[in-house]
Amino acid sequence: MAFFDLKGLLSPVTGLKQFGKKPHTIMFPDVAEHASDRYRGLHFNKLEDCIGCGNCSTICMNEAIDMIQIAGYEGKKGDSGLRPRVDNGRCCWCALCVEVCPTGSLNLTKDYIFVTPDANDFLWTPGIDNKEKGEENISFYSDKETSLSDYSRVPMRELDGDVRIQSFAEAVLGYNEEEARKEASRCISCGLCTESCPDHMHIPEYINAIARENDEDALRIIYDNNPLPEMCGKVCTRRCEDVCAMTHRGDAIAIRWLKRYATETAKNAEIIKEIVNPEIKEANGKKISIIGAGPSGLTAGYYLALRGFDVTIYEAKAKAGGMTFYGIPKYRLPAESLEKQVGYMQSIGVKINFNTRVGKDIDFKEIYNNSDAVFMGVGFEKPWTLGITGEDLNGSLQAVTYLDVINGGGDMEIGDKVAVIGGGNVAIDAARVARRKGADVTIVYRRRVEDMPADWEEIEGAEDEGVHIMPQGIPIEVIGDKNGKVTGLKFARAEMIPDPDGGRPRPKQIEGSEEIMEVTSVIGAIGQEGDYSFIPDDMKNQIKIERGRFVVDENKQTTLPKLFAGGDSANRTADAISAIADGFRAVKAIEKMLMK
Amino acid sequence: MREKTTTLYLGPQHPGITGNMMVKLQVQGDTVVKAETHVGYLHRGFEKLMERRNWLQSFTIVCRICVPEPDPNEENYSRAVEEIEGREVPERAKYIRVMTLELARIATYLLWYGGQSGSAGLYTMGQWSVGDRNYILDLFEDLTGGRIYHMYIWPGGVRRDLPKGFKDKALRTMDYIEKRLDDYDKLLFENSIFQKRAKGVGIIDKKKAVEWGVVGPPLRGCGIKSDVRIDDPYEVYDKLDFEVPAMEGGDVWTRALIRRFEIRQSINLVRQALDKMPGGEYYNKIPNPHKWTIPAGDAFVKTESARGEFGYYMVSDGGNKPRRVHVKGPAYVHGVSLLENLLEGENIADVSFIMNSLGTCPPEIER
Amino acid sequence: MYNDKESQKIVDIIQNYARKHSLFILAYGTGCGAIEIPPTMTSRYDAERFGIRGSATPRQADVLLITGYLATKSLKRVIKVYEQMQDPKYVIGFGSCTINGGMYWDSYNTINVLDKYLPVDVYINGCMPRPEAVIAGFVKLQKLIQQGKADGWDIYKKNIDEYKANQKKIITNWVMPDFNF
Amino acid sequence: MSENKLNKEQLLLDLLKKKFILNESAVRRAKRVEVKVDPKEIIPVLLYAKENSRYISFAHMSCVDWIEDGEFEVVYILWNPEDKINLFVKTRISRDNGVLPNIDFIWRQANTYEREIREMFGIQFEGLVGRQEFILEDWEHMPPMRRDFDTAEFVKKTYFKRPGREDAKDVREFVQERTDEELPDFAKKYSRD
Amino acid sequence: MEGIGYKILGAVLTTILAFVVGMFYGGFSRKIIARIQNRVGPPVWQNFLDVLKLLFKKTSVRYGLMHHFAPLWMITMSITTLMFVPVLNDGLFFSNLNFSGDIIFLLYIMVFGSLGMALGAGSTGNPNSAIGVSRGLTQMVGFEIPWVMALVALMIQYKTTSVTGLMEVQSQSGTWLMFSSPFAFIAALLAMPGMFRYSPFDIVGAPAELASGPISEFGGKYLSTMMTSGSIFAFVKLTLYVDLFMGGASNLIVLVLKTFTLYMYPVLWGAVSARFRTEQSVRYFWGWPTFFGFIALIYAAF
Repeated sequence: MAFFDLKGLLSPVTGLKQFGKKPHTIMFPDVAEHASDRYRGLHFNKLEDCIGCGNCSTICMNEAIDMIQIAGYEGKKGDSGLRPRVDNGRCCWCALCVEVCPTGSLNLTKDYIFVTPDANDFLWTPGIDNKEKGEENISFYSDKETSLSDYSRVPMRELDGDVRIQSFAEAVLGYNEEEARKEASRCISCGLCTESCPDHMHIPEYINAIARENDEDALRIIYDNNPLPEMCGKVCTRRCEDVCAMTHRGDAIAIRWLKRYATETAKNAEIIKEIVNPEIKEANGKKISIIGAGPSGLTAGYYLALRGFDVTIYEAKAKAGGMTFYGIPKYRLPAESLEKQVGYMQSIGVKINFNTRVGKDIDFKEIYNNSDAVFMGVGFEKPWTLGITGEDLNGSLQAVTYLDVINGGGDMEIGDKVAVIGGGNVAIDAARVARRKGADVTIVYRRRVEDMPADWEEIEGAEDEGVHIMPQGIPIEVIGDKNGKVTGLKFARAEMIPDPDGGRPRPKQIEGSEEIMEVTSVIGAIGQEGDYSFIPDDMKNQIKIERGRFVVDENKQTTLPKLFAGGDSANRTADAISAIADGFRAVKAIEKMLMK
Repeated sequence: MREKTTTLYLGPQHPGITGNMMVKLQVQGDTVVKAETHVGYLHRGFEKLMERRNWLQSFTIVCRICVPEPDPNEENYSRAVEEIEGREVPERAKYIRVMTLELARIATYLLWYGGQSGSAGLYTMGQWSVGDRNYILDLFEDLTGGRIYHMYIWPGGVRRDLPKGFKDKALRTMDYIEKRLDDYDKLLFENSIFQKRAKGVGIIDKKKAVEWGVVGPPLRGCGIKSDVRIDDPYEVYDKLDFEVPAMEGGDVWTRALIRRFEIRQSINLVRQALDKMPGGEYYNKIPNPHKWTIPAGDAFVKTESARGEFGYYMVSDGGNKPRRVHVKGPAYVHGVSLLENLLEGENIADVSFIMNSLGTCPPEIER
Repeated sequence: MYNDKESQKIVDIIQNYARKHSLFILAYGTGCGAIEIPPTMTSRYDAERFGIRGSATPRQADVLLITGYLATKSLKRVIKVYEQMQDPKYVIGFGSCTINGGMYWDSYNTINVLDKYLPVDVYINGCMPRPEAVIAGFVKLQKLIQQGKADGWDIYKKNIDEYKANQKKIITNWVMPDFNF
Repeated sequence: MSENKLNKEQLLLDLLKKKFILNESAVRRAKRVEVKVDPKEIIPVLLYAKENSRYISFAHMSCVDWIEDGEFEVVYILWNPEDKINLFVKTRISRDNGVLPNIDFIWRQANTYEREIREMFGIQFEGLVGRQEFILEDWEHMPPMRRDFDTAEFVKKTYFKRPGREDAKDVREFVQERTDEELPDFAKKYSRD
Repeated sequence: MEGIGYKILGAVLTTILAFVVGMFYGGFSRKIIARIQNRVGPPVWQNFLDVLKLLFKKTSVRYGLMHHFAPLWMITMSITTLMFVPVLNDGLFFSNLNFSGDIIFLLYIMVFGSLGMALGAGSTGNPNSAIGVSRGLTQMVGFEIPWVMALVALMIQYKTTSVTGLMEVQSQSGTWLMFSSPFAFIAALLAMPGMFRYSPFDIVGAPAELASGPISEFGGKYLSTMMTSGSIFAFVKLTLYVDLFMGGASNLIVLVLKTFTLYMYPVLWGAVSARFRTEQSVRYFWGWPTFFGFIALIYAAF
């Protein structure tokens, strides 16, 4: 130690010069509080964007977020109607809730001062309690890029368009295991999809089972309320995907493909039976007859059989599946797939009488009287006609008939240039089948492409395969030659007129725009209707039918107590999954009615 | 002749204790004859809680293990997960991580300036340095959205890219802090009274340092060149230019000098990291956190924090939650048995002085 | 001297004014929140502007800051410290942990709801509350003191049995006197 | 290329293999060697590593509860500052009455780790001195870091919860109610938690 | 009669003056230190609020008689000391009770307050207090030596043992004693921070080690009394220094100017210096200050 350390004494004294400097103290609260542009403060929820998926609540390890009902938000399909309420006695400002919010409605703001003597104040609802200046204060948000939700779907492998048209081989190849796990792991398990599924399948659970590498459990969960899952996995209209939480910023989870993956892991009916291994109740002696082995009839048959009923299905055709067999082309739904599923049903005791047309081969009244309950899933068989001149010409045919023949194993001469009229799935199916038969196909549709009711995947698939689509074309006349053979289609161009009532725009013919397209066949695909001639007239009076459909209550019960109906002939949505849902609901009602 | 021994409880409520712990001292006059550390006042059972939280949720909890310097925890956690899972981290993220860690080091050293001088009665130093530390925290706020708990470094990269204008602001702040460090030197390091207090107090010799597993600045203060950043380089430390100081002495004064050198070096490292930072991705996205599983395996990762080596031992059983995360902070070796040993024979006045110089931080002892 | 209401009111006003502007906080960092106390007390935010200063011993302190979670081992000491403080005394709860457990809500070693064990006058929310929020909390406390509403110490005395029962539920080995005032 | 790099690691492993009975051993990656030994071999292996292989630094010591196997796995991690290699020495003991040797005469700081493991897992170390209570105080229950100690259950029993949050709904159940969906019991484990 | 009444009134006024000035000095010093520390600091009247608040605090601790007695003792001693220190040069009003030989009395009585505190602190049973007291007494031994030496030197040099005597010396010669006997002044000046217990000599109540040291167990009214006594005592000490070395003051403004300037010295030094350990501070006092004390004695003797 130095004897006298002058420097050590004087150096610190230089610190006194700070006296002359202005203090850098922030004079809060005289000046407003500061927060950076990325500050993680209190929450703000854009209530209109929020879908109440509860993902924020789930990721919160502190259980700080409750989902509660709020007046004014009733909930609809794709929106649970619940909104997050934050307990700031738990929140740790980690903002994981923001990072996982699939819609981006939940954000953090620059506000952070929350001081109160009453601890109960800390339970508050973002978006309501800070409505005034919450939104402009948003500082920490998560956009599509930073979000922890994975918004891009694992792409589905498909055959190329030019390969596809060579045969009726299945166009979509399905996920392999790795792809399925990856896709399944995108799901946030909110379960909002279940509401828009007519059958309310347990979607989050089976996707979760796939994600956890337990495909057998997934299959078991799927079979809980859908006996034709493989069919659904291939051709379902998948309303679930329309409301998927992921659609708000990206691609919906490929629920359909995941279902398909899970069901395809069971290679044949025996394996399905082994995996699902359903509990079959003891026979209870009640006899149920089902008319039509379409999706609704098969569903009703399967679940009734499981519940111990004696079930007989009467099917007019040689194969089960109804429209799904005869209406859907084989490149979408191979026959073996359906046979596998039907085979499984038969193996647990569902009896199907094929080639038995009710009303012809067997009397409806007889069935009705001999059964404890009757379920009708007869569907729509009779196609609508176009209602234009020349429709009866040779070469003018209906899509349903055409598909029926092709799917039944037959063939039909259509020539090499085909016009398909209509924009639904049936039209596309017919077009793509015709394409596979070597024809040059043009789809003529009254409205725009985006108005087509068919699945966008189908439309794209058709385009890939070289199907031409002519939107805004109104067919006027089918032109034939002197032999009565179709030679062309006269049509007019249409312009879109906005609907005064706010509906979708309507096509209006442009005067003088008529053209003639040279074709060898015209396939009409503008809809079908039911054929209820099998019901005797005296009974028909007792059954209420409106607009071509049986009127049923929520139990699928017609006005005759013993008679239930489902499927296309009873509901307006007219797709396979609704039919399955009808069947399932009818089963519950029948069980309730008979097993009191 | 035996003097009467008094028992003195230093803490848990005591202004001189770093954090919430207790040192039970047996004193004779002003001299400590026996010291016993009592910890557990901050025990939260993090490791148990992590068993209940999934891989992402656990990430938010680790930063709470060390309050003054949370980033090495995040870094360790992320790196352990990445090692088990084999997840790649983009180059840019690595640079951002290094910058964050060095900023955290600067902030911690500034807090240390306050603690060390405060325990020596020089409160002005603390007012300056802790006040100036806010400028670093402002940077953190801009970068991460949080002042203290950043929750920024996460498995796969960092949470957000640098905000606009961050580089300029960071460089300006670095210049400011560097200028202020000269003031600090004059007030603290050239202060004869502080020198008198610090020299020859709390001496750890080389042999003892190895035997007791001393880490960080105290180890380098014993003349051993040891720094995880050099020994087992992580992120991009091997691409940056810096040197590890080592000085003989082993007393509080040497440790202070080491820190004084390192804070300047950290400023330099921040500049380097900002300068060399490449463009591109900053984040290798993790899958949906609800369904994120990590293959079975274990990893031990180390990070050099401001107070020494932070180690994480992590075990995964293949599920969506960690099987075990065991945290070892520098205070774990410094704050319990070494402190007890070191305090014996020292003056009561030097107890908190020595604790500060070792960087004792109870939350990481008991977690 | 004069026992009428008017003069009592004036005394109250003076008394509350003095109390409000001179808050000695006990230097006891019980949890992570303690990390934001130094910035609050030092030059950038400078809480001393409000007459807030640290006090080393409970005897001289007015405000007990529970800076976050309380481990059961700490709780015992905090209760002791609280009871050593002289009336009137105030408790400020920092962060989520004091309100409903915060992020340690499922930890076996931390209490969840502070006001079951100690009366809390003001809660400052945050994890951790940043200095501005801490100052806002103090300002709120000052307001309450001026209005005479910060009476946690009084409530504690009145409901001592309930508090003690709750405390003893956690602290199994109760070696200190039941209460020391 | 990586073959050459792992030379030092392999060398160490060969040395240890020659000297001791190793249950399992591997060079996991660069800078990381792992050996598994019986509990009684712990002290010889550690001493050998310290004295003969310059593993002078005791980096970490940890314990993992493998409740499925009924065993605790205790890991000693050593660090060689010259070769820059981490050596993991793992050993397994029974969960019920496992006893391990005390190693704090080799490295002094091991004392802290052992005290913590003793308290948190209930493993006894032969001849370990130091207060029994390290972190916890008046703890009368199962050592908390054991897997079968349910902290959430314990909290529910011991501490309070602020009321007012009972009206919270589970989104999945709420939608289910609205749609009459009946979720079979076996599927419930796949519902989100 | 009138004389006594006048005296009593003067004494009361002096006490109030000392209290107010002392308090404001405390407030100013906090403000100035705050500015050095780059911050705004509390209002200058903050100390009044602190004292007032502490006065309103309820007290529930009882450690026996000495505990009660210590603060009273301290304030009594402060006021008593004040009574023997002439505040103004020749103002009748503030000259109070001085008599020949009062320097020796002052030397004695100035220690007395600390002793009272020591007794009170000892009775609380708090180990921090006990250690603080022993440190305080040790340190007192330290700074008392140069301080006493300086005063003795003055007394020898000017052959008077009263403060007024020394003041007269200064007013007659026109030179302040700090110039005429510089060594004594240096010794006294170097010992002064010890008397104020500001850093670097604040080990007695060093919060980082001993909580508040001797006053650990004193709160509320006790602390309030102690703070009052402390500010009076600070004023006394400053006035005494001014009286002895800086020629006293002819009016209050000069007094305030002189004392405040003097006061800044321990305050500013305290702001930028670290704390000595007990033995270090004793070593300091027995080093240069004592050396200058010796020189002063030698200078005075010859």
